[in-house]
Amino acid sequence: AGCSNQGQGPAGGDVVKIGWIGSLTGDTAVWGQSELNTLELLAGELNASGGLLGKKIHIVGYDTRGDATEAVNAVKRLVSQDKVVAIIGPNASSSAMAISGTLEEMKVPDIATVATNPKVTVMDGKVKPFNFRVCFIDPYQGAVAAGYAFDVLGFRKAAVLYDVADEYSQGLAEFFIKTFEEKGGQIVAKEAFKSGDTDFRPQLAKIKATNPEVIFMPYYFKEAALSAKQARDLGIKSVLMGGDGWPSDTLLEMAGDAVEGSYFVNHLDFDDPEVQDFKQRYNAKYGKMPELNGYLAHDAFMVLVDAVKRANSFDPVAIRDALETVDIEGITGKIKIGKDTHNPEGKEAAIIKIEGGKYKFQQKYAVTD
Amino acid sequence: MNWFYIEGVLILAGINIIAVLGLSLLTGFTGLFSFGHAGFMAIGAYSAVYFGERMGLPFAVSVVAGGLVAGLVSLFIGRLTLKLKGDYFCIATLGFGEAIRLVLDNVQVFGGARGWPGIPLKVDLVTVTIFNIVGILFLMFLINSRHGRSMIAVREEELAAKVIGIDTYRYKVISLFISAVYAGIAGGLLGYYLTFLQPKLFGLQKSTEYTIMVIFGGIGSISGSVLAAFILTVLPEMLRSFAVWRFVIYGAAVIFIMIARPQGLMGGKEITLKGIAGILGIPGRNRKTARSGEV
Amino acid sequence: MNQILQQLINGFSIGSVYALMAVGYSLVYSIMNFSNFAHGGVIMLGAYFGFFFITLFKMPFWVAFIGAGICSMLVAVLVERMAYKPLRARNAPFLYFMISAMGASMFIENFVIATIGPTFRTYPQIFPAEPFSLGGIYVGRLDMMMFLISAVSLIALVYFIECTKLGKAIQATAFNPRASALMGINTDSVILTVFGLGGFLAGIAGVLFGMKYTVYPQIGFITIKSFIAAVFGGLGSLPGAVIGSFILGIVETMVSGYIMSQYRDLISFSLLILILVFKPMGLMGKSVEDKA
Amino acid sequence: MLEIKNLHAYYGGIHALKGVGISVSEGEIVTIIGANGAGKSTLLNAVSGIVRYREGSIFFKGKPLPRLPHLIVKRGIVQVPEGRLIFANLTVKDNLMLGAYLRSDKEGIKRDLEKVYELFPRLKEREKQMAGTLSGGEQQMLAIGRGLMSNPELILLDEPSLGLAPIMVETIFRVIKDIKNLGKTILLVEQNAYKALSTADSAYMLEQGRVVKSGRAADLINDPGVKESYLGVKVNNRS
Amino acid sequence: MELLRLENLTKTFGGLTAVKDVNFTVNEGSISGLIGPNGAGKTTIFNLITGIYKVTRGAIYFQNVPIHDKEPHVIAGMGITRTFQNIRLFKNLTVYQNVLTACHHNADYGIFDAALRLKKFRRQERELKEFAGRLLELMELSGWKDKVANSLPYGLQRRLEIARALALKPKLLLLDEPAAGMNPDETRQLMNLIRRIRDEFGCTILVIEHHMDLIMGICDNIIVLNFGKKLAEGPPEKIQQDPLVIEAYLGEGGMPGA
Ligand SMILES: Nc1ncnc2c1ncn2[C@@H]1O[C@H](COP(=O)(O)OP(=O)(O)OP(=O)(O)O)[C@@H](O)[C@H]1O
Ligand SMILES: Nc1ncnc2c1ncn2[C@@H]1O[C@H](COP(=O)(O)OP(=O)(O)OP(=O)(O)O)[C@@H](O)[C@H]1O
Ligand SMILES: [Mg+2]
Ligand SMILES: [Mg+2]
Repeated sequence: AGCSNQGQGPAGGDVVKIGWIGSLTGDTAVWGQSELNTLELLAGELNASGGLLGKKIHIVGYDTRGDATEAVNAVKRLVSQDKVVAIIGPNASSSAMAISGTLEEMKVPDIATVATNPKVTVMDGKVKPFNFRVCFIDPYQGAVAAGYAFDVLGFRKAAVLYDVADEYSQGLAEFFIKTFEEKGGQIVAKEAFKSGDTDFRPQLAKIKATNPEVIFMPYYFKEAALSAKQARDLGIKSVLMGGDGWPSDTLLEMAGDAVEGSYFVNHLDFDDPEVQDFKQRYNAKYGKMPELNGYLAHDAFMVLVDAVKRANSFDPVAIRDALETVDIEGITGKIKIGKDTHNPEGKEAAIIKIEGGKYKFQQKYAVTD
Repeated sequence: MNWFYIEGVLILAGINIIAVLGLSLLTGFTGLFSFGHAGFMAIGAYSAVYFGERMGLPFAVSVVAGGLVAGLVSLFIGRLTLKLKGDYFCIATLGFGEAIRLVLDNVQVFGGARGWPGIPLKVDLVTVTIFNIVGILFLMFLINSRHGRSMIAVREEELAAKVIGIDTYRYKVISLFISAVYAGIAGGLLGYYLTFLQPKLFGLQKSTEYTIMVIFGGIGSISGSVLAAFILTVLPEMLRSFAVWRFVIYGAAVIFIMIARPQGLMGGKEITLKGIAGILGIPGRNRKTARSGEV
Repeated sequence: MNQILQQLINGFSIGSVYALMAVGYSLVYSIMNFSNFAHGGVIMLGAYFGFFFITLFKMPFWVAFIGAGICSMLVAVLVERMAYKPLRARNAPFLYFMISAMGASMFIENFVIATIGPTFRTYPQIFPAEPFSLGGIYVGRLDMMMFLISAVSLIALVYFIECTKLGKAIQATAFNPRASALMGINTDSVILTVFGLGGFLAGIAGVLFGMKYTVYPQIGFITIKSFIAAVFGGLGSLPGAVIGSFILGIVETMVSGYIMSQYRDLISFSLLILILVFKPMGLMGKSVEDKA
Repeated sequence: MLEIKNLHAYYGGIHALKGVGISVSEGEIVTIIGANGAGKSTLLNAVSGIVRYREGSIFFKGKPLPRLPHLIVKRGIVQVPEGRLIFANLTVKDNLMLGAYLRSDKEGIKRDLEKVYELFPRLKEREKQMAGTLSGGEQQMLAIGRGLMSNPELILLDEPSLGLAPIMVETIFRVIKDIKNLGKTILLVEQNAYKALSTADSAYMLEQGRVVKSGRAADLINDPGVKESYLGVKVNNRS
Repeated sequence: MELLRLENLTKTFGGLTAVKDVNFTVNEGSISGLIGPNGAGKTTIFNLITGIYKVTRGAIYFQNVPIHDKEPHVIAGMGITRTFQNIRLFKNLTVYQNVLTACHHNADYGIFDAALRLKKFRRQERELKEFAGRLLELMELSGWKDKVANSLPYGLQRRLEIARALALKPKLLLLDEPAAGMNPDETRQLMNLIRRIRDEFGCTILVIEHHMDLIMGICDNIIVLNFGKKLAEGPPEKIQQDPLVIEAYLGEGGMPGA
């Protein structure tokens, strides 16, 4: 039953639907809600300024609870019932991988926001025709963190604490260790916890005994804040380092001094004027700051708009073709989609340091290979 | 092209029905509570996909073999835990389910927590329907036999069951085994339908959802379990447009049905052909539904 | 040596968190004989109550603390009225209570997500953050408070249940409401008392938990650990629940600290099952032979 | 003292009491006899508030009786239920003390406890045993003792001799008379009709939810119909 | 012919000795009575014979095979079954289902016979159902066939328990106070029923009762327990006159009219 839509809204009228999936409930709801808010904000702005190819954009967002099974259902509904022309999201790699088959069957493109697992877009060396993304991938991020720690900060002894039940955390930990060891550094401890845990002192006490110079903590800000605080409580003085799960105002609020002097890898420089502009618009509408996912949803939307414009059509397959040649400047950096990877090629990471309770942009950093 | 979406939901409902059927035997008929069935599902799923994709067994064979692996594991688990009573058994299964997930999270050959993508899509509505029919018939026949009655006796009054010569332990083992096989098969089907596996899919939440379905449908009713699995799969889909309110409504609905119909949808009764005929006004026996075990 | 001591302290402090939650949970269990899965939800609400009382209404800490306890008590009572009482009226088996409790827990969690939102919230610093330090070993102030509060509430509860008339009435009601009514016990208000108490404990546990960690809609999930701890100790035994909590806390810590943190839960669960194999009713559970 | 009029009670579709009327005067022993399933227990349960009745009225000391069990106990009516319904998970002593739940006269409670122990020395021996592990007869003693502990004005006994050894049955009926001599009123349901009728002042015979005979116990005991169905044809040779 | 033999049977609960060095035998085809004051240990002996309690000391032989270390269901399989003093029916099942469940022993088809509805299954199942039906008729329960066990009057529940036990076609049937809650008329019917069961099923019966009419009326041999020990044994006439038994059990009033 693979009949695709021909760029017509349900009434054949002036509205074109764009789908979104992600978690509005469950333990990753914070990020999902931020994405949907962003898309609704952008769609509203676009509609106010005349819409896209003369049509109004309507965002249809469905909750997945972060569950891959639900994601498949949601996508099926989006493409067959709501007849969306393209889908943005999800943030979880698992969901993004689970929906590939459906996308291909229905020939509708998807632009993932923060799904960082390499296999989201490329499987067994073959690119998946309808999966795209705007974020860089786990190996890259892990390597950036390891490279920066080794080359720039000059650390030789690192410890890793990660969430064993979380795909993202496991991925980052793996690639950090790989790169760090390849460069000649030493991983003195590798400890794990499990999603939902709130106490990390046993692991930290063990890490403390190995005296690392840096502790890599590739997980989300809630756990990051808690573990940072507990690390300081145990008298650990090592530098802490994280990934793109860290950036959030909540981190600073929760962790306070504990994360002072820490570094993390980010998709963007928060001080960038364009970023500031978006932040303000978001805040004006929702009364709070966007989470990191908001910025990536923003760029996913930009990428989509660009593709539609260049395709000059709402035909999903035409959009897909145009997506393969996107090359724009997003707020998270330059996004040039690679034809063979469907990833934003050569997207630089931003290294941020926490100083004086603020995010301080250090430098753009890229590892070559 | 609504059908595409509906078909997807139906397939999922069918997969859930299989898992719930198994659990229904264990909880509904034998009276044992398990919060670890997602664990059996995970074992079934990973082994099925392993058999199918790494060892090249045909689809149906690998799914059934996956179910059997889950069953074998259940024999081991059962040996340790089936002597436990009530909530103690329940927590032991919970522990088991979580443990399975933890192991899978760590086993990198199967992709660890990052999952196993790229499984070919081999499940369609027809496959699921066939599995369902076989599953329902097997269970119905089993329940309406001396073995099924013995299981019900274990649920009702274990001591009395013993003195009328029922080897209660053995029936608990059998019941757990069969339910694990069902769960395993459901897992295999899920893997081949989602084309993706990840330990997170088989969390505690899934186990509890299935338990809710069994109770919701009514203890000791196969048709109730089927109906409940269907309704509770479809309900969240129908509520999809309520976004964040979806599971508020779902939770309220669960409470509501427990209060309004504490015996569950079917309350130990079964939908029978005779009963349907009665509703349609076709002459015959006047009873609308028949008690289970009486068919 | 230092490290072992530190780990032991860590274990105790994690154990007191579990214990604090387990006491309230186990109270309801020992009385009503079913796992009140809504307990986690009430704990979470307690954490929010305390948070809003302190940040929004600028209440002094102790006022907010007790206030959160009372509000949670009301919530627990409300849950009892809505989700359990109608079942009780029909003498439904415990399974139904459990499912109703799951529904309630789902409702509460998602209601909070839908209304307050999924964001994480942090209590302002109330007690000095620096832990006591004794020759390189660190003991958190909040940890000690939790330890004390769970100890005090345990003793008070055990006294209440074992030594007062109302306590006996509660046990009787749980065993057979109908026979209790024949003794002149107002079973309805007795059960409300139990849930009220459980709710109050959940509320203050929530505040402490929220202060120690953070507040978000899923924190109730951690009560699963106290459920496990209660089984460790023997269901229905309040001291068992507390002891089980400490054992679980220490085992988890020791496994993470000295064996392999990846398999922490695997090892604790295996230990649990091992204990149950030898002591099928947990460490302190009463085993009553089925008298025919 | 107790006035029951035209009582109708149902279990779902089963019409268990079909307009029963009974009156009990103060200081009397009134017995109700009837076959299995006649509705005797249902009647007692209706009085003590466990079974709801749809029609009819119950007056106690001239005032309508409340319908909630605990309020009824407050008014001074206690039931020793069929099947004992002891609290298996509590000790013997706890069970007895729960009988005195509504009382606060410490002295009186102590005195009554002594009295119960005197009546049933076995209970004193087993003070600390879990009630659930008592033998059947011991449980029955406990149930009766527990009822006595509430020091009621009207006591409803549902088959108190069930499962008791003959020698204990003697004791029980002696106790029933003793209770009466304390000025209490007793409504007694018994299968042991001969004993019941010889102990009671007046009697009612229930059949399928209806009162079919009533009168002075001494008269009923000689009634041929009663004799045939409830006293056994074989007249006892040793009594 | 001896069917059951207890040798120095002892059972303690913590410090309490409920049964102490009890010896007696039950002959095949007989109806034996087990009486004694409340708490004498009668039910405990049933629990020991049926394997529900583990024997502390001593031995139990059934057809000269030791059974005191066997599981309850194995013992039941050998042909011993019982009723309970506190009725333990499958409360939520119907009368018919209660009996049918207990019939399982008369069939031996396996799970796959059932799942595939093989011939063996169909034939045996038909036989089971016929047998259950006959049993209900014999016990005069046919009229209650589809009633839920829980809603039966007390007396009928007792009768149903007996019916359920008979479904096993037992060699030895243990009845624990079967006449409790019955009036004299019903008790008399029960006596006839017990005799008929012995004759028609050819089984041996051991009964605990406090209704002396019943015990004295149907028993060939009576064993009296007191404080866990055997106090007396013999035919009804002898027991009735035994001063020890009168003192400990029957009471001055002797046998009341029940
Ligand atoms: N819980 C119940 N549900 C349905 N029917 C019931 C219930 N309890 C009693 N009955 C029915 O109500 C009728 C009266 O029962 P009741 O228990 O009052 O009789 P009884 O005279 O006390 O008998 P017994 O001598 O056996 O104790 C019976 O037909 C019985 O089957
Ligand atoms: N599980 C147990 N734990 C402790 N004591 C027990 C247990 N079971 C029985 N007893 C005690 O053992 C003694 C014998 O009990 P049993 O039930 O055998 O008596 P019985 O002879 O059947 O009396 P009745 O005629 O009253 O039923 C009683 O005093 C009882 O309290
Ligand atoms: Mg009665
Ligand atoms: Mg007995």
